[in-house]
Amino acid sequence: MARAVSPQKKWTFTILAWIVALILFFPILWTILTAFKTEGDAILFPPAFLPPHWTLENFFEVQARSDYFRHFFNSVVISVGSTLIGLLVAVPAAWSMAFAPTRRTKDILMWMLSTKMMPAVGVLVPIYLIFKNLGLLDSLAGLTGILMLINLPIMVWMLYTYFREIPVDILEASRMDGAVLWKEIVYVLLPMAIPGIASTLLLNIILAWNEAFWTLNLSAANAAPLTAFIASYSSPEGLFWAKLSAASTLAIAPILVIGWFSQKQLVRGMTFGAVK
Amino acid sequence: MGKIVLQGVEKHFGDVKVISNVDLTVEDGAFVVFVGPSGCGKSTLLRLIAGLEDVTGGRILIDGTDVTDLPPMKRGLSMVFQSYALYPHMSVRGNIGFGLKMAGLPKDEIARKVEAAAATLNLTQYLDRKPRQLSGGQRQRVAIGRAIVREPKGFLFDEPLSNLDAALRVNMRIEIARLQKALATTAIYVTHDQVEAMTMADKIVVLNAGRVEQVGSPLELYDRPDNLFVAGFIGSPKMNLVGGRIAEGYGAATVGIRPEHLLVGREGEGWRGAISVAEHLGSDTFLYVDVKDVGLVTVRTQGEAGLRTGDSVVLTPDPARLHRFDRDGRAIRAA
Amino acid sequence: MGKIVLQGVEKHFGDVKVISNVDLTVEDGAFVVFVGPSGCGKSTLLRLIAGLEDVTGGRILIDGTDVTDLPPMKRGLSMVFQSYALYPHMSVRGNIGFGLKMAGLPKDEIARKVEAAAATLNLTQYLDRKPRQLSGGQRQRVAIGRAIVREPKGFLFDEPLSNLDAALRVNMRIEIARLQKALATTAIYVTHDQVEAMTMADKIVVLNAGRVEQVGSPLELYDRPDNLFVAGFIGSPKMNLVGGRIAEGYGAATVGIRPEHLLVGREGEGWRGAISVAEHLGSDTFLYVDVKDVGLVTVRTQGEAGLRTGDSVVLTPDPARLHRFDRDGRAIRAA
Amino acid sequence: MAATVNTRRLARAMLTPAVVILFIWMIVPLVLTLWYSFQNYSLLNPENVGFAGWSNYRYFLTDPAFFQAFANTLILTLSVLAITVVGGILLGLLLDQFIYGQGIVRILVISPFFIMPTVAALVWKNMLMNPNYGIFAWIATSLGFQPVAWLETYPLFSIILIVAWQWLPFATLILLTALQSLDEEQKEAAGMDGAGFASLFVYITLPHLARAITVVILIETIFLLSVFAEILVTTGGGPGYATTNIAYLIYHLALLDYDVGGASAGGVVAVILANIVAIFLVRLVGKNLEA
Amino acid sequence: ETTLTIATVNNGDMVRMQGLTEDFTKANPDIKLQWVTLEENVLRQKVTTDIATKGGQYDVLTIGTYEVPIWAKNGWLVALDNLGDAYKVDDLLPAIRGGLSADGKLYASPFYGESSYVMYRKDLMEKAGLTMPETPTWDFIREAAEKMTDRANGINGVCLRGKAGWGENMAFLTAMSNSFGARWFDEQWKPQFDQPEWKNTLQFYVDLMKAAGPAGASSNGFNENLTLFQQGKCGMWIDATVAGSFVTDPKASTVSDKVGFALAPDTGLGKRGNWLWAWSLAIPAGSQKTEAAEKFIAWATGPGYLDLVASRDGWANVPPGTRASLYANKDYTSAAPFAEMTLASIEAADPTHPTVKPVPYTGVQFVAIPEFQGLGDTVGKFFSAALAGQTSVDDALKQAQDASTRTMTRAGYIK
Ligand SMILES: Nc1ncnc2c1ncn2[C@@H]1O[C@H](COP(=O)(O)OP(=O)(O)OP(=O)(O)O)[C@@H](O)[C@H]1O
Ligand SMILES: Nc1ncnc2c1ncn2[C@@H]1O[C@H](COP(=O)(O)OP(=O)(O)OP(=O)(O)O)[C@@H](O)[C@H]1O
Ligand SMILES: [Mg+2]
Ligand SMILES: [Mg+2]
Repeated sequence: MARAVSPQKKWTFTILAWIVALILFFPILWTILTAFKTEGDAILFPPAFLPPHWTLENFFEVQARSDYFRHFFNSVVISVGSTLIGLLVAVPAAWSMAFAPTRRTKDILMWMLSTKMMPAVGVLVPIYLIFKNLGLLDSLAGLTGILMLINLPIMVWMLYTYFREIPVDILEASRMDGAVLWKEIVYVLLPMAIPGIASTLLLNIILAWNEAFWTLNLSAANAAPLTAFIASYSSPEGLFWAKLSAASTLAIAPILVIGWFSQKQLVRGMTFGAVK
Repeated sequence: MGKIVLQGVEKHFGDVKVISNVDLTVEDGAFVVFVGPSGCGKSTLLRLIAGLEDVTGGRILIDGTDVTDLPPMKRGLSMVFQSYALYPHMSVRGNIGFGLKMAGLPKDEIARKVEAAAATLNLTQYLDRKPRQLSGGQRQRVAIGRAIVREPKGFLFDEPLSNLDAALRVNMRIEIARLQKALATTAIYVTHDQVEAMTMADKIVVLNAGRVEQVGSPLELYDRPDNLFVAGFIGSPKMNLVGGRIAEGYGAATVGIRPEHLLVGREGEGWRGAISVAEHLGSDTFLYVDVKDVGLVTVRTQGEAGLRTGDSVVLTPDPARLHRFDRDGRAIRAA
Repeated sequence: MGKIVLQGVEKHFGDVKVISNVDLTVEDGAFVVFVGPSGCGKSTLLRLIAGLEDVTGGRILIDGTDVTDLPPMKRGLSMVFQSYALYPHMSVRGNIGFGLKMAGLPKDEIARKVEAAAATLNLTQYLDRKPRQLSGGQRQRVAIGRAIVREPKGFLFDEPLSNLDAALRVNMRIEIARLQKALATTAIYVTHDQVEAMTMADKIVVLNAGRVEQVGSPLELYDRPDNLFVAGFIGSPKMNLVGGRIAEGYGAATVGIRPEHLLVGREGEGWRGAISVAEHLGSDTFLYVDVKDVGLVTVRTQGEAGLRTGDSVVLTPDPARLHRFDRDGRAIRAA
Repeated sequence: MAATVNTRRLARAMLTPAVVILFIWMIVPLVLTLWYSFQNYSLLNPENVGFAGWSNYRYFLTDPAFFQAFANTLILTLSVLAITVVGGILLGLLLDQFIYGQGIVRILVISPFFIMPTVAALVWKNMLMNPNYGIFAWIATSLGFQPVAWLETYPLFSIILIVAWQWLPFATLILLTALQSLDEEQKEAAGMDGAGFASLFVYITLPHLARAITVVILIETIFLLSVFAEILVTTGGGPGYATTNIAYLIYHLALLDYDVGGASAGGVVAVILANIVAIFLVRLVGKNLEA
Repeated sequence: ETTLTIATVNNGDMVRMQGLTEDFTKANPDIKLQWVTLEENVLRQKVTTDIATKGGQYDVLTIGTYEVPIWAKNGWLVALDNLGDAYKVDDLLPAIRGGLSADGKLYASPFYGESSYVMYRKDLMEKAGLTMPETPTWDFIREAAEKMTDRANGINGVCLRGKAGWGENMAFLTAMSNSFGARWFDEQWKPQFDQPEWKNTLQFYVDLMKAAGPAGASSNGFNENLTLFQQGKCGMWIDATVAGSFVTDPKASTVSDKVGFALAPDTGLGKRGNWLWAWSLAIPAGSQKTEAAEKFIAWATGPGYLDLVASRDGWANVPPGTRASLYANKDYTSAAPFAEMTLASIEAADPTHPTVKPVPYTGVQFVAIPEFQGLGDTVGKFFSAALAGQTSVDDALKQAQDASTRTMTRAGYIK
């Protein structure tokens, strides 16, 4: 489309963009590189950019010390689980707000967001007691539930904005074709909103994956996710940089990989809706 | 199957009365066209019949059953949306077959019916494409296919051809008319295209500001409009309407004469005026003649009349084709 | 001011050649209409002239200056987009005045000009509304207002009336033509509407697959099409094209006769056939007559001819109005 | 908009589960918090329990740190919002251009959002900002400057920088996608109208982004009001109260003092303040949500 | 079969224990061990929440000398009377044992103990023309620090904790204040920050750091200083004895062969500026698995464990600071150059009488009352602000005094 961009401009933008991108990415790159250094090399000054002695020792040690895969499994279960259950609740809610709005729809949306404003530390003790009494402490079910609850407002919000971009008359067409509500949602709405749903899913998985307050405080041994894994490497006595970096690399790797793979989807998804 | 009756139907949006007290009977198997100016409520009325909106007052009967409170899927009608509203994620096959799938038909029966419909609409080779891979005309045909495959009690068409170019429009118009006759299904068709309305309808319903102005066959409306609104609305170019002394001469408050019913001469009795604009279409010429006491009068002559802007001409109305209206705009009929 | 010249203009999208070697001169103050089937390159050509796309080859001159490499804002043209492309967050006033503001005019002068343009277009009472609060026709007029207020060297219109209903279309058509004459600004106008093309153009450019097929005044094209493509494209209903033995009888590979140039009789010499469909428009009747050896022939008769489906008729072509084409589709002209 | 009685009835039924569970999720802790906020209840001192009247509120609100914490919360939130929105727009504009390796660049820019807050804070504190062996110090010394002790000299600014780094990708992502949905023809029309790059941005692009900016602001605000992991890891709220915000103050009460009563009072106050901010925000940007 | 859930802190010795689990489970096939290893702050907040709400998630807790007396008083811990003969309770160092006992009963068994001492660079000391005495005074430290400082070459005379936090700068400063004759509270629980002893302490600290401390000291904690020292950027460092093994480890330290040790400094008032801490294992009251937990604790903190580690990883890696017998062991003292000084430091601390003037509390570098965590954190912020130069020493002390009065009043200590 439109007029061609001059090569000079292309290169200017390319160089500028790469510089900015590398600066923003640098702390992560540094973490990843540090994971392959020895503890001594990790704190060299002036810093050694590439590991002077490449080593996988940190990774082995981390795995030997705390079972990465168990934490990984727990993280996957609670973040994916909470996101899927959240979707189950959020899709109908977003459907009604997008396609049958009332005067109060905007208020309900704002109210939903405001439920996220309660500072988590302030309610830790009450929630802990409730969890204890329900036998949910240190259980995947409990963590899944609480993550679902704290992310639900954002999920409803995003889905709502995506759904609003979908032409109502296609849904009406399905009603004329004899589709009852759940069929309308399953066969028509959801497939059309796939990009939006994908980005909502991803965002929620990221938020759930990185949620560190509840997952840390409500889990012990059985349900501990990767946030607890990380917490066992930050600031022990002694040098810990390389090990922390290795643990961090392991903890963010899955989400980074998912993020990278779905980057296109994410961008397309948001283009499709969110914010026009 | 498929008699649709509206009894005193009303629709308000908030304070705005969009449809007021419409009574209408659409006979089984009839092809009824709704026409009217933009915003007069055509689409709204169609959506009320479909069940996509609630009526504010009145009842809707289909084959004698009161369906006023039934949701769309229970009314047994199918609809072609102005915007097609195809399912973008389904193939043509999926789009056409969706209604049948919802009705729970067995797979092979769906396949058979979809293929039959596709054959009728010349879509067979596109069955596996997605809507975005189709041209406008093909999409249109898919929308129609989706409506016909279900063999519903009635079709509702909302300006289905408005997005097509002239050539495609003519073809589709003929095809739809043929199909509707073949299936003998009741059809309600909304359009703002004069030619479509005149050529397709058994009956035309002229709407204005949410009211029915006149119901009748195309030629009835053309030849005997009930009132000034219908007279002005049906026919293109528009009927010339003249008031004042000339109308009084005919014993009416207003007289109307269609552009094609004015004879043009150089000399003689009649309305004398100068041609202010002449539009040459090749097949016809539209003359806009400035007549004293009357204003700009449109005249349609066949072919190239050899007349040019500025020429002085005399217009003679065909008295048999003259329409007379009283002070309230109602037609005065010879007893 | 405003002579636009294209010299050997070419445009490729990747491997696809969308415009091939177009030479064209648009005289200062002329009204030129581009017509052609969908996808033939009309919009692309317009966008090349506007500077919204780069040419692949050739040059574009405006008033003798080579503008080929100038960006849009330096070419001094204004454009009405097919989709209006109004600024959704600005009021009508803001939309119309935006170009003037960009040109750095003082506030009060902008206000004056915007109000004058709005008055011309009957938009005065909507000046403070946002585009989404306007009906289609009003939006269209805002888009036109935005183009005219700047008094550019030339107007570019891309199917500006395609989204309007019949009545509005006729009004706007007349208004645009009037304005263009009053301002004496060069205009290039893309449309697929026959009536618009015939009535508005000083010159029509017929495009086909990126090439210019013929350039001429509307009646030239109607009366003397250069080739089969133009013959078939100009005129509605479409010219009847007949090949085979009948054409040979006229010393041609194909002969063409327009529906309005066929005489219909019950008896006599000519092409005998049966009416398969009759469409009554009130003012005219279109007959589709099934003629042996020829196929379906379209005939247009005035008024209600009293003919019905199934009647047997004889069609006599007007020999003076017959068009003859050779094997390559080129017109054979009497020397 | 089509909403028949049938659909509306269905709609209400479909909205109910979300509203009900969110309501429970809101009301149960809220009621408990309210209840505790009027109790003397310290986890570590089980004997001293009983009705406390307003004393918890008095204690919280008269905390010498309270006003500074409130101010810090606002400064932190607003600064990060400003940085991420402005930066997000600029980055969005940049990434919207033709760039060689666009996909990779985008991934790199988005990545910081994937990092856990604790890890991000640790990395910044020790690997970047440390005045003795951090990268910034190394850059400074290489350029012949005295290294800056970021967390000591500009503590709040440092926290803002870290948090902004984490949220910039989110803003960029949303704004970039919004930019991509800007109608090409509108830009062309403005070009025909004679708008240059700056005018195009001010009059066309920015208004188009209004809704996206609103979404960014609302979602970020929620998270920014409760930032505390980053503070805990880097400065522990100090030096002085320089980096103590409301969330950290409550953390202090709840998990250092184990003063459930005081923390609950703090929680109630925070909810009230957050809602005031929210109402203010909705006034400010809410109308962008419509239409 | 019983499963024990053990909450531990992520320190090296604890992590090593985790690796040796097999030795225990082989001997006790009916007991399974499940580890929850966490960073100190997170561990404390989880364990405290759990025990206070009787959540019952953990069977063995790792807690410090700060928690033990408070929790024991609340009746939250099981007294450890049944650890068996092999445990040899009398072998525990008296200072450590005292810190973990209440009413004469042991409530937590020390896993490793530590104090603090001076670590210094022998080469730099020599260059400065000084010799470190075994028992330095603060004045000597100041003189040495100033002489060693060579900022152009990135050498700071002394590295001390500055990061706000009750376990960070306040641990150091409280211990230091003891040697200056200061105390947190008088016998009536009245805060003492308005007294000259505190002013002396803080002024000395701030001046010293200004003259000879590293840049950005107010955000340095144990780890930051450790790194600095290992990088050769500190002439002296006064911190936990456990650091001795890190700074002498040639794999991590660039100065491993140049480190000397000395007791924490004093001012001649009879108390030194060293602290006492022990990470210890305890059993929450109400646990259903007390018996198994006791077995585990006896194994993990008994003398046999030291031998086990020694046989596996060498004597240098044995958890230090809990048993007298260890320091009597020649193998150990020769493998650990810092051993002697560690023992001396531990013995120089007295948690039950930490200060020169009498006080109503126990604890060397902390005050063993529940309010201390929060209060210590707040005061720590003021002091770190003073260090950063953002407030004056006087203002910082005044703020500390006000905050302490406020807290103690609310908690009901001050009537
Ligand atoms: N949801 C609504 N709320 C308020 N007014 C509405 C609503 N929907 C339609 N209207 C109004 O109802 C009137 C009739 O609308 P309708 O769509 O039926 O017109 P139409 O006859 O189909 O026009 P067109 O030919 O332009 O499609 C219009 O004036 C419109 O503004
Ligand atoms: N960016 C593009 N890349 C590739 N092909 C293109 C592009 N833009 C247009 N085309 C092709 O160029 C041809 C001409 O397009 P153009 O839009 O000029 O047609 P048009 O004559 O305006 O048709 P219509 O009447 O449907 O508007 C079409 O076949 C179209 O598919
Ligand atoms: Mg309509
Ligand atoms: Mg086009």
